[in-house]
Amino acid sequence: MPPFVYIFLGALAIVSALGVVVQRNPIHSLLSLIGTLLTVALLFIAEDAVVVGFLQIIVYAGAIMVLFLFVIWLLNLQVETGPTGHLALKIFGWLGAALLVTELFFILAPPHLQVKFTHEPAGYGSLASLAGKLFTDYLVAFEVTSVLLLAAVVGAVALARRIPAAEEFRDVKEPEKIAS
Amino acid sequence: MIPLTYMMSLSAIIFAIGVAGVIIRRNILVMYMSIELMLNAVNLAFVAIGSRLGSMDGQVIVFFVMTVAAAESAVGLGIIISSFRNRDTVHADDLTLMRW
Amino acid sequence: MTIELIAGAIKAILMIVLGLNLSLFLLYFERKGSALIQDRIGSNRVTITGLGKRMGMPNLGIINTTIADPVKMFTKEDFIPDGADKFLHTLAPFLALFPVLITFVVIPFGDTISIAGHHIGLEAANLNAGALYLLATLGLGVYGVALAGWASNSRWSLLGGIRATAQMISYELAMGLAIVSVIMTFGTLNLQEIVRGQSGVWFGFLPRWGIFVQPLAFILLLVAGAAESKRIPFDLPEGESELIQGYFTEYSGGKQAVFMLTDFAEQALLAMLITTFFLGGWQVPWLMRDGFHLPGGAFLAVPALVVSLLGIVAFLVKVVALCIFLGLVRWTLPRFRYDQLMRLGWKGLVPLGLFNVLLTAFVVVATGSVH
Amino acid sequence: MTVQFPALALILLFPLIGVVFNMFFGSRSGRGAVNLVGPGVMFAAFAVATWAFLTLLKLPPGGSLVAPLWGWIEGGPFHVEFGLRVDALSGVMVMIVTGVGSLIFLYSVGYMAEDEDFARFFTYMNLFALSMLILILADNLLMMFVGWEGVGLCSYLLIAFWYTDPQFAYNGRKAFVVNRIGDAGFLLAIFTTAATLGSHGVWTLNFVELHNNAALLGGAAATAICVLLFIGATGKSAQIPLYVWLPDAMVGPTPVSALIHAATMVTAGVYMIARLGFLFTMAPSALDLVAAIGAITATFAATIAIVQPDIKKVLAYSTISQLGYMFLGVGTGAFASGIFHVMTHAFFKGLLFLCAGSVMHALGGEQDMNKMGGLRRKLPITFATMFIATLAIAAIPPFSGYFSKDLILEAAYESGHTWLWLLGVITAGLTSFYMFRLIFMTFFGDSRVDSEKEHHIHESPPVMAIPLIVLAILATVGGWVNLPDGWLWGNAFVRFLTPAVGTFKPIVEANLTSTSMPLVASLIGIVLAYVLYIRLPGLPFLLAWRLKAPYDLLLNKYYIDQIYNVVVTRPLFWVSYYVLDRAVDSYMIDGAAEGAGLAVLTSGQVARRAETGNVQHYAFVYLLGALGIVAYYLFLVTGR
Repeated sequence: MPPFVYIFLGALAIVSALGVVVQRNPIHSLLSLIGTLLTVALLFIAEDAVVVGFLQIIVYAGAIMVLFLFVIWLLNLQVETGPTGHLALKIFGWLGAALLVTELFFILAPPHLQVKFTHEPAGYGSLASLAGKLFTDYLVAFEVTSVLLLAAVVGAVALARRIPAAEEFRDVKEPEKIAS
Repeated sequence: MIPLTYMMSLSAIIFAIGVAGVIIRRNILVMYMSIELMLNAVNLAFVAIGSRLGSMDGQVIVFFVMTVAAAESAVGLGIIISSFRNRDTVHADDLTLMRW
Repeated sequence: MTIELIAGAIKAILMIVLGLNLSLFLLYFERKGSALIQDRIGSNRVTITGLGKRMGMPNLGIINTTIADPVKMFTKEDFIPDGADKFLHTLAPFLALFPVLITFVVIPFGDTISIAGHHIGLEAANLNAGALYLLATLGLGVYGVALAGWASNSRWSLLGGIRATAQMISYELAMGLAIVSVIMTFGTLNLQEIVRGQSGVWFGFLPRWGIFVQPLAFILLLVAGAAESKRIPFDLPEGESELIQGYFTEYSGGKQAVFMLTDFAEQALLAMLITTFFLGGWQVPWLMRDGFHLPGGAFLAVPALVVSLLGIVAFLVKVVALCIFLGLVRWTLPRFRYDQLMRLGWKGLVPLGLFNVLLTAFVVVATGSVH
Repeated sequence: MTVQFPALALILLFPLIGVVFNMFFGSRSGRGAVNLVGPGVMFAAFAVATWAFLTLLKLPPGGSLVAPLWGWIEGGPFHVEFGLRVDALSGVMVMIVTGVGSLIFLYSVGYMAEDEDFARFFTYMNLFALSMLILILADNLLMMFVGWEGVGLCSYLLIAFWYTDPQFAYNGRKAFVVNRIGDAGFLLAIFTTAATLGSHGVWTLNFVELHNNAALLGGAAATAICVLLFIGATGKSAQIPLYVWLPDAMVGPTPVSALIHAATMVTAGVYMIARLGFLFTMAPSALDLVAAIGAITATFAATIAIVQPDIKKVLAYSTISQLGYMFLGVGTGAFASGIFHVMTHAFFKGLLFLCAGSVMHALGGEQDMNKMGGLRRKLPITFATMFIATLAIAAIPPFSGYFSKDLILEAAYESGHTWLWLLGVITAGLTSFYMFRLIFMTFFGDSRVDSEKEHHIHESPPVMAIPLIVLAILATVGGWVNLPDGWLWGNAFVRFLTPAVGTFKPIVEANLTSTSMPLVASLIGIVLAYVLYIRLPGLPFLLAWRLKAPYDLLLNKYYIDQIYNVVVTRPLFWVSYYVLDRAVDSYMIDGAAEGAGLAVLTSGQVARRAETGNVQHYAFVYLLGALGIVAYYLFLVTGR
């Protein structure tokens, strides 16, 4: 794929990622995040990770993000009117992030990245090759993942379920009240 | 194929933006989205390096990361909902019951 | 290279236009077909010159539905409610339509055709991961309606949006499972390959179509697809008696037209999908590359180009027939209740789909081969 | 000759089944099942033991049966197996324990018939049997110690069986604590053995291997080990100075007294010394100590027994006295004679206790002999069997006690311990005196039973009577397995045991005087008892009044308990409370602990300010850490 596509997608990913962080409306943040996910998915496909790219769209953008959407609806979150965070944290957070990027740039400069490049084998990135890995080398992890998902389902239901007894703590806002 | 440095830099930038998002935004949901950003940045790095190594392992890891992210967001959002029910807020700086 | 690119572009545009035209046909069928079924006249007001009436023919309402209605819609005021998110409100209909349109490009509508030494496959994009692409774009369709519901700043819309989102997510699963079993049966993600896999006959007469291999998956895809396209009996999100118009209550004019177009396009897409997966796509029964091999040993030679064209025709015929069938369903069945809808999805279709996948896996492993 | 005999494990398995059954299902399954299982498993074990014993008899002398079960402790070169071994010595012991045990278990069914806690009782009893059999069948010191501790535990549990009475519970504790002192000695002996042998590169505690490598130990180490072992033995076998728990142990149910505190457990010390006889023969001074302590204990306890009014107390002191005999026997190097006395003692002392229990059963728990008398017509079986047992313990031929006691005293005389022999002879006279005093006070003369108990008196049910009769037969004929040289089969028992415990080499020739003296002393004792308690019943009271000081001294057991109280217990309590608790614990240990807590608290007060509860602060610190790590990595890869 021509480099300009990469650059365009990369720019789009960065801009939408920034959008996630800076937008005041959670829904807009979420849409930005979906945008990032889609561009990253396209980058995956460009990098011959076709199956994973489509899975990213199906699972991440198509399912997980809808879950976020539901939660935003459920909590009826509106545009944030006040400050979106503490000023000191904002300053130092951006500074820290900038420092992190700088450091990572230096680390990822090619001379230090000791990767032995090879050519991709035939069928690289196909469903068959992914499944071949999953069901041989990573079989145990794969099976354990199913248990993880089951646990997550049970956990999510248990957490989000409305327990009548918990209602009486609903109005407690101050920690002192609980402590006493 | 585009140089690896480009992909890694992109991954680093997205990751850093995610980090910044977690720290500067007090809305838990946005923090959560920022975490997803970080996960995606790492995924991107995996895929980029994997495709240059000709190894499927990177993609397999991405697959697992996605699965775990699905589980994590289900549970995490459940926590957010139940904490919102109890405290009527999604602001991280209001949820400080565990302080000294 | 260039010629392939150009051909691809042409095919894509062709396919999208085909989808939109099918939508128009469905719009017509929606009006007049329902009238036919419900024993009433239906739209009959607009004619160009009153020609048909003058000639003693009944007014078919073609002008009325295919020209007058869209024109009326696109010329109406484009209203954005107070307090709505203007950007998203405008974006939403296109966000809904876009995934459907780009899905059309992977549908194979004919066999490879040879023109001037160029072999051109009759599908806009011959993706190796076509089925995955399909699932991905279908999964994205949910955002249009969800954002439409949210951005309208209206309770009806929001409720409709929530309903639509939940419904689509739920039925996407069943749909995905149905498609997965088909993929397993044919052993490929490439839709063109899947269609090719359905060539030939069993027992000398029965076409090897997916519907005979995967009857359960066929029913699953039919039902889940109908629910996915939010048609009656699954039109809870826009249930008039409850939610006025559901998620596009606050839309008018062109944007509402786009939403309606999305609905019809989705229906057309569903018809194409079912055709591709279960009805042999462009396959004509008993027609090989060289001609008809009828049951009983009779052979009828047909030129290659005609064979290709016959394939395209067969594809269209199947799609239109399915569209009409779906319309019949739409005008025959009453609407579900929401809990019934969810129960059907999660307790009916998903377990069935899982069972079917399991069964398919067993059969595939047992026979040691795919198909 | 060593023969694999895996069935030995069954001997342990059966009591274990009994434990598990009675513990978990006993109270639910009812009295019938418990009464069946409790003694049943003992009879089963007895059957297996008999089988093993008969197999052993067929082997040439010095043969043994082994059943290595599994490796137990594997620590580098040091290894301990969980293995069972039956040679002549342990064969005899296992026969005694399972045989006499079975009879006492059977007796218990009748004795505990009215107790609510029968399931617990049989749980403990089965557990005791299991522990005792582990002790006996063990093929190494450590496993023996397991059994040793197990029987101590069961002894404690059974003494305090009726724990609702604080005094009973206290007595149980006392037994336990006193036993612990001895156990510490045993444990130290094991450590010393392992360490000393280990320093020579022999890492083992197995008896056979110990025997083969005993020469490596050297005299000093052997003496130390033997003294320590003997401390253990004094605790378990109630010798001076650790005998004080045994008289108090009589508060337990009488079958317990018969089984544990007369027939089996208290002889464990004797068994242990006999088992390790090869060590003791290497340490003559330790052996002399054993003999001396044994003889002194025998006389000492016998004098106390003379005046005790409590029937079980008399028997308790009698037990201590007889154990003294056994130690005298093994202490002179005639291990076989000690074990022989263990066997005959198990028969007649078990019988005596069971008879006492029968009397008490008849009298509704009465133990004071001043409130008995004239019972021989009302309890004919009990009287007859008890009389036989008394003849046996008084060493009247041809009853069993005669042969074993005679053998011990002969060994004492022949080994040159004339003073100890003299003490033994005196004790023989005292023994027959107090035993016939017991018989006369209980069964002869006028009835002094409380009037309301008078008409309740009844002979025990068959389930109790049968063990009495069987034991009476054994008490009569049990000694015949070892007749004096030249008679019939001669000293078959000693010959049988000799390969297992070694031979006894006399240095002084026995003569007619020395062999007849014990018998004479016994007869004098009987006549004296007859005179004092039948002919002149008022004379004992007159004597007690005229000789008040010695009488009180004896009645109060030489005030040993009081002396221990003042010398040992009180100072211990004082030190524990005022020094250890008040000073060391409260100020030093608590101070250190609380000081540490205070330090943590204070620093926590300061440091907790960092815990703002805001996740983002934590996340930021996390980021700083990540930055640091990445920076370090950066430094590593770039290097400059």
